[in-house]
Amino acid sequence: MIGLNSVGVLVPSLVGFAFILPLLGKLIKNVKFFHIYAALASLWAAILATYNAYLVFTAGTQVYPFGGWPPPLGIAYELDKLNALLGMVTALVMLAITIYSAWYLKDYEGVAYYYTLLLGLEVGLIGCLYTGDAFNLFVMLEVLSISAYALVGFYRSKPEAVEAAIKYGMFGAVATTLYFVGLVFIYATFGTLNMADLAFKLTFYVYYPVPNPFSGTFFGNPYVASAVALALALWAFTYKSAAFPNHFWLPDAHPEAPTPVSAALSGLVVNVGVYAIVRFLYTIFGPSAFVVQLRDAVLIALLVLGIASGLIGALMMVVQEDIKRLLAYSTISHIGLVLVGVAIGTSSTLNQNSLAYVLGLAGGIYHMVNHTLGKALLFLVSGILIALAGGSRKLDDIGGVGRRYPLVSLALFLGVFQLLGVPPFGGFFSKLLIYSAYMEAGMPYVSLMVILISAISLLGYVKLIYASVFKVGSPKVEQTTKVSLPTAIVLALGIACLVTGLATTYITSMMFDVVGSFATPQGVYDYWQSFFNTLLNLASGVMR
Amino acid sequence: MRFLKVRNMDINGFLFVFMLSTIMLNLVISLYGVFARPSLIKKIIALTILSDSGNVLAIAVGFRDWPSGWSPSTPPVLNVTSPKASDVVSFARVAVDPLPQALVLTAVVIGLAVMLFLVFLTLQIYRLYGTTDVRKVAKLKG
Amino acid sequence: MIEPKLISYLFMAVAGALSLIATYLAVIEKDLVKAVIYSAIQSTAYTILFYLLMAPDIALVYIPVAVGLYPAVVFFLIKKTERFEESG
Amino acid sequence: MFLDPLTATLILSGVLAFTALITWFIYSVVKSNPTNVSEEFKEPYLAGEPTSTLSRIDAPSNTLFWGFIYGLSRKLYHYLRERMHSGILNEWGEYMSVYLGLLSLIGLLFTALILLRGG
Repeated sequence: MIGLNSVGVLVPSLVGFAFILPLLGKLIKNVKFFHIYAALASLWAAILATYNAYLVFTAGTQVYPFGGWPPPLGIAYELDKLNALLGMVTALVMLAITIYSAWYLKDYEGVAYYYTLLLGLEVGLIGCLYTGDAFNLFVMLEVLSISAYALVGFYRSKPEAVEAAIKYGMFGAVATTLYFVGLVFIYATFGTLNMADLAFKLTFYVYYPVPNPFSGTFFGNPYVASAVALALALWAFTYKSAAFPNHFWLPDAHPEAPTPVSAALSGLVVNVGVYAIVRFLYTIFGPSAFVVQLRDAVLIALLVLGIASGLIGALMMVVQEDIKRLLAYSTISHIGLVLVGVAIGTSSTLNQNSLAYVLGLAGGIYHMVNHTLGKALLFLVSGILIALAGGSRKLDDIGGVGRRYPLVSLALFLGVFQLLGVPPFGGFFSKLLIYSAYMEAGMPYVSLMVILISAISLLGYVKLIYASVFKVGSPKVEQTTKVSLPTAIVLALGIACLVTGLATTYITSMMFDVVGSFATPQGVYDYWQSFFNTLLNLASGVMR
Repeated sequence: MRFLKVRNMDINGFLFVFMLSTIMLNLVISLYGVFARPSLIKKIIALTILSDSGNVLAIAVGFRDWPSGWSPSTPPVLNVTSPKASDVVSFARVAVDPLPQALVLTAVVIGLAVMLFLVFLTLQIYRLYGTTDVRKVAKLKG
Repeated sequence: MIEPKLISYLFMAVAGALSLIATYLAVIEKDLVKAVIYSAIQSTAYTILFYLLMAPDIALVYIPVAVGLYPAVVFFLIKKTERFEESG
Repeated sequence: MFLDPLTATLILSGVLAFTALITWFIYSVVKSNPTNVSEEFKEPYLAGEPTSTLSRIDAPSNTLFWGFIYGLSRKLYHYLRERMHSGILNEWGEYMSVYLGLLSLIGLLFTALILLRGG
């Protein structure tokens, strides 16, 4: 039997931490206890996630079958380098956000409820990333979504917050339900929902068609099932990641949430959507799967959507008057860039130019990490600025608060440079990777669009910096507000941004490693090979 | 055109396919309801129909055709307390697939949670805006 | 001699058709109370389908939730808010 | 490098026409024409300027660049902000369902392709 290990214990222990909180909230009235409790729970998650990433990068892909059931029957967590890395980044940023929440909600009474939802959000995030089972992904997506809807509507007497929450929730429920319908089609044809098993079956289905014994009559056509499942799953995931026509909820939902939650939503939750897209299009419906033409068409659609959301996000960002709304549109723009990066893997690129393939994917994943750090930093800084300006989110009212707090302004500059792609920062190198990937692949117009998107968004960032630092206004700075704790956090994130740029040779080679673990035929082979090894170990354990 | 033909397409097969297509149409109609009807309450009703249709589809996928005209397939419940190997074998030959049923149980519970949450939010929207018409609930724009 | 299999499948088809009609009416109906009633009819048809598709356990869960709880909650919501959907 | 006269003429006249077009466009933007600006239309808020200066109905013609940008952005942002990001759930639903339809269409074309090939 497989005992407890760090891969399996993380999500269940976080669930325990989260759902004991309402009970504790009845018993304990001291608000400080909850701040420390949530910070410790986050710290626990961050340590475990970092350890898991270390384990994966040194010892290879980890599989954990829950309860010792062999994977196609039970649920299995499967960590390759992609989700281990993203899980680590997620847990570390969540740690920063949780500590920041202690400052943000220092005068608020109902913190037990807030932290339950925030830890529930973390459960959803890490569960979505770690899981190796497509149905468990649906469940975790729902956990994530319900926490996110509730956090967006956290100020439930504010009309805008409730409006944003119901707009987000209504179509979000449609998206997850459509994903479920897609899963039904997959299960009907292939008889499994385990991702590694699916990757295996989609590679070899043409040679050894093994239809589901229960429903081989109507649903048996693998082409129809793949087409329906891919269309519906992609729609749901682009909703979660806010790509162009499905992006409408984001600029409403992210600004209306409490500021730490905005940072989590904008930096981390959209990543889950991109991660799921990557997992579906590269590992499950991978380059060696039998539905190559469908995959190519979908990737081209994704490229167009990525460019469109990059442009629209950048354009809309320029005209915002609300600092958090500006940052939310910037998220749409950056997710567009990430999608442009990960949409490179058409079969022709893979066959003719594998360098471009690896460059584009590495650039996409790298940009995802860079954007997470930069955007979480900027949202947290915006929270400080808003508090200093007396609670108004208007750029006009913030006018020049930053010049009295040079450390906060420094952090703001670091974050903006990261997102803008100024040379020593990570954002520059990831944009460069995406740019050179498309130059390499013989699609220079896409590279030009990447530059154009950056150029348009420059206006928005200049406006942000101008309004919050350089502008001479007469803002009502609240002298009573102490900002030493959040300043320390945003500076730490700023240093992280700088490190992603300065250590770029190391990180880029790590990203190539990551791409090798999930997107190449060898990587997909390893993915299901380690799954079957676990299966064999379990079977031999049962025999003994 | 091999895939267009359904195996054993007798009258029973036709009826089953008819039932499936009504469920698919339900999916489409309820999608229209969520996307295009103005009232939030109507959207919630359409949303429950949408998720229920998905559930029925999942159960129909796990369904096994009756082995013969007189003996039905059975629910995935083994009704022998200490089963012998022969019991299990004969059970596995006639029982429907249990896994979609487990999935649907989970999905029903999750759908209930989401629906109650949306109902609460709609109530709050009515308190704050005085309407449930989404065309009037548009403070956030641009 | 009509086989019981045919009867079972016929019931499935009839339940499907009933749910289709009920769904259509529930979606286009302007009076929300009537829409909820149509949606309850559709839920009943689905319960029959669950039973005929050899999932009695799901049917047992589904009856209290979809035929009992959902309409009750939505009726409560309609009572607290408004009854008619405006044309659109 | 020498061009043959025909190509040179074509290129030259093309460049002239393009310049004329740009000049006309800039002129039509810069020329203040307050009558065709509707009352409720919101001015795009581009670069950190205080909102109070935005209530002027003429485009700021003191700089050619900003005049150009404002003129260009007026139509674009009218579409982006008033039509697309209107904040009404059902109008978002139209865009989203078009996208869902597009994805379904890709799937449908793919299946049709496979079936026609006799897969």
